[in-house]
Amino acid sequence: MELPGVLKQRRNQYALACLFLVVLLILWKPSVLIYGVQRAGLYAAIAIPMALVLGVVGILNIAHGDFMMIGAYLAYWGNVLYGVDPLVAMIPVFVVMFVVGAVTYKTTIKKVLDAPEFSQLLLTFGLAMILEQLANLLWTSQPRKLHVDYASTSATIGPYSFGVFEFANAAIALLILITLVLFLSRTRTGQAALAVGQNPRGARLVGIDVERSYLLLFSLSIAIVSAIGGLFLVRHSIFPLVGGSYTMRSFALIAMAGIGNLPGILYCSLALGVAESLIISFKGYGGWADIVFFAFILLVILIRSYRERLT
Amino acid sequence: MQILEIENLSKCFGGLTALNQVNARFEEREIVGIIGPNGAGKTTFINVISGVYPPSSGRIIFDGRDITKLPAHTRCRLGIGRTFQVIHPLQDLNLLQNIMVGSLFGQGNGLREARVKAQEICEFLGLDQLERDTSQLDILEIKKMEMARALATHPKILFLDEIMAGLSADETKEVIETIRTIRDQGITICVVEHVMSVIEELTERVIALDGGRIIAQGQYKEVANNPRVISAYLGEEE
Amino acid sequence: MKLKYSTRVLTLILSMLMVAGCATTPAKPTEAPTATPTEAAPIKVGLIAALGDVSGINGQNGALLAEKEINAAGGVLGRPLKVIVVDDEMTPEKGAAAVDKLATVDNVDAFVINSFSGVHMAQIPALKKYGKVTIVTGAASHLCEEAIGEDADWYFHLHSWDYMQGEGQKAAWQAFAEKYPDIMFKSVFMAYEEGAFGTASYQFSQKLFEDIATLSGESFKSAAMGGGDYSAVLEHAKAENPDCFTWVGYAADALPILEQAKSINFAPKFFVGAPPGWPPDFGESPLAEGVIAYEVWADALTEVSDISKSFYDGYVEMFGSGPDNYLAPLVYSAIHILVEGMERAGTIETEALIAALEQTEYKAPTMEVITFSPSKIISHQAPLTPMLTQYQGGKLEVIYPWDRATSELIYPFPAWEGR
Amino acid sequence: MYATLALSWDMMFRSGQPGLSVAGFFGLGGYAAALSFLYWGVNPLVSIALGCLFSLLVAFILGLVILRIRGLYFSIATMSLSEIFRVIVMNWHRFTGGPSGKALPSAVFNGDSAKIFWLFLVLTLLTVIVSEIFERSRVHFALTSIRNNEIVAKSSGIDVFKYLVVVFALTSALQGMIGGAYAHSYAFISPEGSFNFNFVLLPVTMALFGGIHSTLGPIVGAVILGVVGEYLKLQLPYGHLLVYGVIIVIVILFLPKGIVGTAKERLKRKWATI
Repeated sequence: MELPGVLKQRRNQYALACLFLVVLLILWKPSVLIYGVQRAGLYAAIAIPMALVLGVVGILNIAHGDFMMIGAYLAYWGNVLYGVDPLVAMIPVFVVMFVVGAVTYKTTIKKVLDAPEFSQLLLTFGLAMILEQLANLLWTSQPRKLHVDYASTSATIGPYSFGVFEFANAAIALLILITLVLFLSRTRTGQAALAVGQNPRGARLVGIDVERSYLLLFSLSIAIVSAIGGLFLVRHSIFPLVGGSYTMRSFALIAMAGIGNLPGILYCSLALGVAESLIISFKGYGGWADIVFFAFILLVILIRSYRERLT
Repeated sequence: MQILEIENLSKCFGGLTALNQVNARFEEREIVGIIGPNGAGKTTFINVISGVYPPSSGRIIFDGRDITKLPAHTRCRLGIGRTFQVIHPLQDLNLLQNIMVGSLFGQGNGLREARVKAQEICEFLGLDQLERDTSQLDILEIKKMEMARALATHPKILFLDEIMAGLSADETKEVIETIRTIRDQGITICVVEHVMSVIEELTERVIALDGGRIIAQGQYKEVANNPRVISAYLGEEE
Repeated sequence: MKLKYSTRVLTLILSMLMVAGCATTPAKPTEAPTATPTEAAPIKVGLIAALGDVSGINGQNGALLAEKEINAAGGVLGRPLKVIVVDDEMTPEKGAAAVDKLATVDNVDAFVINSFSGVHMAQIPALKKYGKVTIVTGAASHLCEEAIGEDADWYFHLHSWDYMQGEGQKAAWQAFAEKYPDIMFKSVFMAYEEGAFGTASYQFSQKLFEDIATLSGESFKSAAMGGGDYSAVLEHAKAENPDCFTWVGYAADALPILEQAKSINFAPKFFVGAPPGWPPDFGESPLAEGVIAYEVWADALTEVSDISKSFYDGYVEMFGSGPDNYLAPLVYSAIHILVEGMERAGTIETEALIAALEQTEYKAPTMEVITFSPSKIISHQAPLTPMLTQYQGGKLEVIYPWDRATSELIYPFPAWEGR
Repeated sequence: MYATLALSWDMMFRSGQPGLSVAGFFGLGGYAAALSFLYWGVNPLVSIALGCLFSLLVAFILGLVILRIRGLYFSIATMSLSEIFRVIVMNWHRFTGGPSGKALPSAVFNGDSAKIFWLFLVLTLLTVIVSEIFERSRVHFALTSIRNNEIVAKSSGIDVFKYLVVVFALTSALQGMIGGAYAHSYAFISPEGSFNFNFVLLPVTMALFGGIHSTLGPIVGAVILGVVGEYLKLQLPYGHLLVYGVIIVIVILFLPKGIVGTAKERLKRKWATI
């Protein structure tokens, strides 16, 4: 469907306004933009695979962040035992966790697809608990951190020095997004999966193997988020409960972008990341960053719901 | 006397105009039919009148009162009752309880009164075994239940959205009789139907919609022979 | 028919609640077992710790080691010692329930409590109710001290209160200033985690450091709480260019904060960390070199003290590796102090035991001689002097106090280039 | 205590709206009760009622704004509110004690755990009674209709918004009440302790475990999970939470409607075959 001209115009206006703000920020506090983008990259990278499962399979995976934690531990041990670089480890982790995701799907998720929404939620909550406790038993609550030289690579522009590694977060988030969008729109399997997400019954009627699509997407999501664990490990300490807060954040981001809107997550992460960085860049206001995060989300959801009511 | 008057009613969804400057009047104790091809705006018409959607422009006057800005539940209490095209049983309530909902909230009855009232309506409609779950009902019973729930709100005007769909010929006949009886109790009826024979048999006046506009109005015979109506339907079949 | 059903449901609920109530209400303390102790009946000490956390595990290990040593040496008052451990699950209500369970079901003779402040707060009402001798090795919040009040003579605190930690640190810095006159210690920037732990530390340091240095600070969200971005705090610190940068957070913050400091090229002359424990692999990072830590325990102590060495060797023998943090020697000491007190009193009668514990002069593996004296509110506080330690060559060396020092201070903090 | 939270959550969920603000109102009520006791010397029991009222008021006002939102978005919105409460409390040092929290001079009933237990039992009973009143009055019809189909509910004369706001305010008030009692029973309140996400996850788990949309389900869930949890802890000091998780997963796989729901269905089937 062709977009009506008014909306297009308004979009342009928004874009212009954003650009203006960005320029202002660069002039005023360049570090805010840098850190904001870095922050946003991580948020988006973790939220996108979750959105995939929520949007297509329709399951809110509470264990999402915990899979990342497991992935990070795998990368950690890969490094400690075999000297594998955590970024390289992302590949084997992806493969291993794809299988783990598939097994998880086959043994548990598949059986609750027809159950009420909240039973599914509880199931993944149980899974989250199992993963966290398993990690705690195996590896204790002691936080672990790898040291890799490139983690603190820095760049200097004029008087500013800043870390550049975390741009990798943003790059990877973008990469994941583009790959996924291409996968969903260009390949047969992807298109099938998308169709399943929109209308499972209809998809079944036209001969799409819904089961297989679900299995594929769930495993893919687990594999991606686990692989991100390797990336996460480079700059963060890991411990059994590390994933929980990212699950919550991802969920919030998805709600803000709207369920099923993958690119929207990127914009929302950016907006939130920059806004948060802006708040904490004022000395003494760091404690309020969380309010910005949640108030922003609340506002977006509210505005959207009111706008929907008006039409 | 007029019960419902609609002036220049329009409804847009984004860029799509579902209703375009519709004017209509409903007399008391009248049975009116609304016809039109799929997507003509029939269900939107009911939704806007019953308050599910706010109109984009225009006025709705019910029983001498402007209800354009009132929410759905208030309209219901004032006396606008309706059923739904897609059946919507409240699956966690049983048959009787489904009907009680209408009486409890539409009429503001207490639990005991509502129960009595619901039982009366069931008797009138020929529903029995009232403790059954809605999943155990057949299609006729569900349609009757929907009607009963609407009736229990004690409406002055009742909108029936494709109530005959999926019913056998005998069942249709039975429902037509029931609708007449309801009218005889003083309730204005507006039926949206696809089945032309039903419209012909039941209604006193027909409104034909296409593309959100009223294209014809009047006796069934006139409307059915109206070239615009015929082309609208033919256009659909192509 | 319908009514009957719902009444039945309601009765069912009620009866279930009653049953649940009986299960959770503590049974009346049974006095029979202790009233006539037989020769073999063990003396029981209840330990409450967070077993889901490394601090609790270490505390438990310390207690088990002490138990083994004491029983090997013939037990207490001719009876064996038994340590009963209950997990507080790091939640207040479970921590409080643990007190009730140990006091009534197990009928312990004394408590050793290794819970965090938030959990400990909830335990205090229950502890007051039983009034048994209690040695607390966790809980630094001054709020706990306020909640305990001055009347609780059965309460022995074997951990610094939050306001005391700063005092020790200040003393250490003053000693340094005397010994090395060319050291600059005039301005301090404190990055503290935004929770109770960090905020309290900052508030008390603010008052304490007034006369020796200018102190400013800012909070950050600890990685342990889902944060982990220190960029803004570090930028602000860098802008102020302090002589000493101190961060008060958790182990999970340790390496990331260094990495981010390096990436913005922020290298103050002192880089100090004050987490409750360090990550096990911290020393292995080249970034750790020169980082100063306030510590109560360091493995290096084994080089200067036989007591420390025997504790460390015993620990390694029993658990395969050395203690991860100071709570192991602390709980270990608590059990020993308790047992020595019982021996001195010749009984486990509360009053006599309290009197005996007041006489405590225990040489702990932390090289501290532990005695109890009044603090701001409570009457039995063991003052612990924090050591200043520094990571040197991948190892944590003690640099202050002088009698425990294993190495000399490296000053200033080495530059980031080349590591 | 968890039984009450579980039940109050379920009462809101009967309208189909999955709120995640249990911890928020729990904490809010706790703070209102503790601070009114601390600053104005209000009797502890009265202050618990105050906590309840305060939560009611706040929930009512916020409900007016956010109850236009539905489903998962409602979850996020309520969760955000909880977090916002927490951050405000944490940053309002002078009044709330900031992150360290506030200690009360003494626990209610001087910490007599038997009396505290009875207090909680009374509060639980109160919640059960409210829940039963809901179940047996028009509220039950309203909430069930809204959950099943909001448009049908509206068109049948139900003031959906009014019911949602009232129920949201009432259930939040119950949560605030329990929060107040909790603060008083341990004589302590802190943001990390009171706004803990556990106070959302555990009650929700219990309600779903026992069976939703009834009075009995959440209570049964809370009691069973509570007892199982304690038992496991005695048996396995280390891995008990792991086993707990496994149990949750298994129950969901085999009893998708919760314990009470499944039991009811079994009974019904039996009846049908006879």
